[in-house]
Amino acid sequence: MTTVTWTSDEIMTVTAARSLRDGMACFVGIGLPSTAANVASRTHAPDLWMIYESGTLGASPDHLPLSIGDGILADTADTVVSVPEVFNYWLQAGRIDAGFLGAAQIDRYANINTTVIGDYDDPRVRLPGAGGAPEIAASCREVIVIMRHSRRAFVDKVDFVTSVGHGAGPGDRERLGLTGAGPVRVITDLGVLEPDPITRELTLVGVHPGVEVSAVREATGWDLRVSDDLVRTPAPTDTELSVVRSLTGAA
Amino acid sequence: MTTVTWTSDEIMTVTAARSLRDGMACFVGIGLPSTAANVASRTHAPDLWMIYESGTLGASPDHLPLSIGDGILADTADTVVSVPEVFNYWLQAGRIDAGFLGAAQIDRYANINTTVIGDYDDPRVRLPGAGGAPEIAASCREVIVIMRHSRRAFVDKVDFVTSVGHGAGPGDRERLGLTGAGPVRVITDLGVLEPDPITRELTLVGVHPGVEVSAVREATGWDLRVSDDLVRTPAPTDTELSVVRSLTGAA
Amino acid sequence: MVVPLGEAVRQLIHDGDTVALEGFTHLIPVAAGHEIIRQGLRDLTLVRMTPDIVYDQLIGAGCARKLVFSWGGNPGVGSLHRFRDAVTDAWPAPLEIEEHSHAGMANRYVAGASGLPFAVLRGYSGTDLVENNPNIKTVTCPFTGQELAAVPALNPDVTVIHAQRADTAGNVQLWGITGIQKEAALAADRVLATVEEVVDVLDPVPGQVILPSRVVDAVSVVPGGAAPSYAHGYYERDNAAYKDWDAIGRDREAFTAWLRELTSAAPGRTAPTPAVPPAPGSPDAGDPEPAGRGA
Amino acid sequence: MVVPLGEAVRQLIHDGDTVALEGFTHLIPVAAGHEIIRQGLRDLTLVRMTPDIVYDQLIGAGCARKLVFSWGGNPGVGSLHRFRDAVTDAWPAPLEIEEHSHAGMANRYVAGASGLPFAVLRGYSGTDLVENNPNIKTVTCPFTGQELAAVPALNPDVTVIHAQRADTAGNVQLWGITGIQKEAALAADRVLATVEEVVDVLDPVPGQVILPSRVVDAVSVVPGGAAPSYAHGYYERDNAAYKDWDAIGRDREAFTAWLRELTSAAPGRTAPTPAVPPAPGSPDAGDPEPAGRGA
Repeated sequence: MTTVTWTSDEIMTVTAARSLRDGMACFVGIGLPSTAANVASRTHAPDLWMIYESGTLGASPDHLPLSIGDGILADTADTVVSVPEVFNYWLQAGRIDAGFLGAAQIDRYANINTTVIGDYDDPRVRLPGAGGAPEIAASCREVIVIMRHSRRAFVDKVDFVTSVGHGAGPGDRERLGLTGAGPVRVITDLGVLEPDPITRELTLVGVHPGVEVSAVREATGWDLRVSDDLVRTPAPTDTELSVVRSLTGAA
Repeated sequence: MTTVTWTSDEIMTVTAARSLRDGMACFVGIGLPSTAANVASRTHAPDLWMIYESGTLGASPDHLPLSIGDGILADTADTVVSVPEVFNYWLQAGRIDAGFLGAAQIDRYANINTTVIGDYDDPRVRLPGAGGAPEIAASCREVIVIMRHSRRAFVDKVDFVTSVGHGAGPGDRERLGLTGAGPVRVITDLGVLEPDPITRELTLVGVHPGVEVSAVREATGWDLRVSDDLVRTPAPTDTELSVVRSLTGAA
Repeated sequence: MVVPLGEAVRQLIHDGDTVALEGFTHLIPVAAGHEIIRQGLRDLTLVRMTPDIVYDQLIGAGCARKLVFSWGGNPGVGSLHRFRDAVTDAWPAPLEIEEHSHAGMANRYVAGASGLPFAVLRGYSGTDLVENNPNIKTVTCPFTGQELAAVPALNPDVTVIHAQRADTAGNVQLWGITGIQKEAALAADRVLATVEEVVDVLDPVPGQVILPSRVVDAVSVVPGGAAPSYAHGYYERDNAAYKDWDAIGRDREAFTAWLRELTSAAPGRTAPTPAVPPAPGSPDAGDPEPAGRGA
Repeated sequence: MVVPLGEAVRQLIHDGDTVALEGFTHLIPVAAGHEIIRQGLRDLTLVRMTPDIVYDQLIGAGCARKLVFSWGGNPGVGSLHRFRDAVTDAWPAPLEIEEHSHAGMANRYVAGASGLPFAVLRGYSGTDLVENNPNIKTVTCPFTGQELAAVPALNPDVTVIHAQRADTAGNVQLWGITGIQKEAALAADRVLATVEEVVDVLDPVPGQVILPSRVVDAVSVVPGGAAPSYAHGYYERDNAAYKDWDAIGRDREAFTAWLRELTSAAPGRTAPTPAVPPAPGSPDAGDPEPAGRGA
């Protein structure tokens, strides 16, 4: 048994940060995605170009914002544009390399629900809704999903498709006219899932230190396939952890 | 015979200036329209709000610009917006009260040609083209045309409809979905024409001091109707003339 | 042009109106929202891309019949519990909803500001939003044959914004994150701007948006009128107040107490002190919240 | 990123390309246009809302196969005689034209910048532009049934602009009348910006447009590169040069002499002295020019 010296949020954050390549334009949401992007820009990706949907292009906040519209984002941005402009001229035009999304539910084809749990007209739980997620899922060159692993969240079929992942399988994104590649990776507190190159079904490709495959399968609401090339996530480095903790105030 | 103590451009300019009411938002082109609007704002219409298609909203230049994009317009404007914004958010949205247009040709229904003389594919004279005129003619609440009177310019049918006046007569603007009232007045160096309320045909409603109706009919390429209520343009006042001349450098 | 807030709301907003109080995290017209609650307006169709706690308050106070929106949450904190309660349990009144994506809403305002009946975008394709919203259709490009999404123009009866400054003539100036306010204002029949201050001359500021006075119907001076959101250059976002709202909004009784305090306060009062202390720990820990999106 | 103009033009612009040199009276990339002439580029489809004297020069020099535009004139002066000569007498080469209104062109760039295949506007209805341009069609609003104009997106191979400044990272800053440059740049595959100067840090300026370096392919430092148009904050518009062009452009021999001088000048030279004196009086007095419209 591994001695865990980091939290599940920290391993998710570090793994997500590693998914970003230097020089990318990254559409950043609040919470773990913002932390992950800021970790990346402080470690291996100093030229990561962060866009928040409030219209701040090239923001480099010195602390984590609570909202996507905090003043620190405008203060540090290369430029601030209007909301129509960020969605039309930047996102829809295909200028964003990577987008981060969270989800209340995700299904085996990485379709995402952030709208309702239960029936739309008589919901059990009403969630905040779509925001910019449908367009991020449609138009970013690639999408990275970050969310905690549980059977309640990883479901065979989402209650509501807020944002399209890989639809019902191969060819669906093209048929729907979605220009980006869609979700290329789902990072959880247990491991990493990626769509199978052929079937587009989410497949376990990595587990975090100390996590058993059986635990991941147990936390997934469908019969999760496991890659032949399963890897174990390298432990967070001291540098990564100290950057994460300096940002989250957990230092 | 009246002793003419002003030029034909000056009487046109003064008459056009008088057509503008205080507080109007006026879409201004270069040349006589710009002079007229600036005369109005310096005489009876101090709150005239001048928009130039370069995106300068509320410009108040201290001298006449040569182009619609001179620096003096940006320097004195309430705000400068982009070209898509001036056309979409301001003109198309119906926020402009009055637009000034010139023309190479105008016909009896006040349709305007600024594109070609002769055949489009083999023109005798190639003119600058549409610019913003089609939208000004379509969307300003009212349009005022300023041009010199001649048989070559006032034709039964324009060679090319660049901007729609009253089409082929009553009901055409509505049928074409044009939101503004169209040309309400044509001001020339000889007099003033307005569309007949019923037939929409341009009718002579005023002649400038010293001008005979026969001269106007002679200079018009169709059988020009004359209003029963024909008026004679009041002579330019000393104030009007001195303002015009201070602007045009003819003082 | 410059009138007290109570008078401006009375003149411009009426029962049954479609009202957009816009602001994208920054410059949210909170004080104007509270005045709407105080005046007891009813049957409003509330419109906003990112309805947050002031919309939670308006909904909880029973002002709204319908909400048109794209993301309804407490930015960085979690859900809006008055909104949830209205949707799932019709408390205090049923709330009809029409929901879009951000790009859909933004382009609806753009079409509204442009005098067009609809806007075209790449979006919605394959989502369940389409079948639950009759205001999402498709249109075919006449040049390429591509099918794209179409949404109708949004033209509120009234748009309310908060800005840093106005001049005495009523020209309004805002800067920092300017969001969708320009389009929301230009799309509306009537515009109310609350401002931090009125000045003689608006010195130009980088990144500014100017709304010329001819598109503004009333300006009301309300210093702090965007709190607990912020006014760039004037005051910071009160993140604690957003976190504190969670416990109040979560509980009908706590909310009712908060509402009683708001409506008994003198007009012009911008925000009451939270009536209950925030709950200890992370109240949203058990909720299936999306982790990845803020407002 | 920062390269000499000759090199930038060689790298980014090729025979047969669709090239937009944009600028709405202000910040016109004249020096870049002259470099295109010097390099002898051919078969270009030239695009611009307001082709003015530098387009007259490019057309007269035989660089263009086609012109896509909305108003082709010498702003405040009159017609473009090289443009006229090419259209009416195919000199020095036939010139195909595709013409729009300003709103049509502006919205074509907006669609291009937005990754949409077409744009919708109220326009063209009832005009003869429709029947002479296959790129003007209609589309029906799926909500109201209204018929509106549709124009295809405009996506130049290369957009060339002139701006006041860039920083060493290649971020470009322009202000004053910013026209259509942002959309024209974002719509293009490649972007060349000539600038008055390169600075370490771009101090914010009211009314600025920033083009982030990731959408700019090359920056060339060309002080005075917009003359005889102007660069707000740097130099004024040379109105006399526009007036003087009339006599040169009107006459094939005078133009040919002007062209010879331009092409024999050292690269980087921004504008030759007029080769002939301007004609006395108003040269356009006999022309049926529209009196009411500028650029």
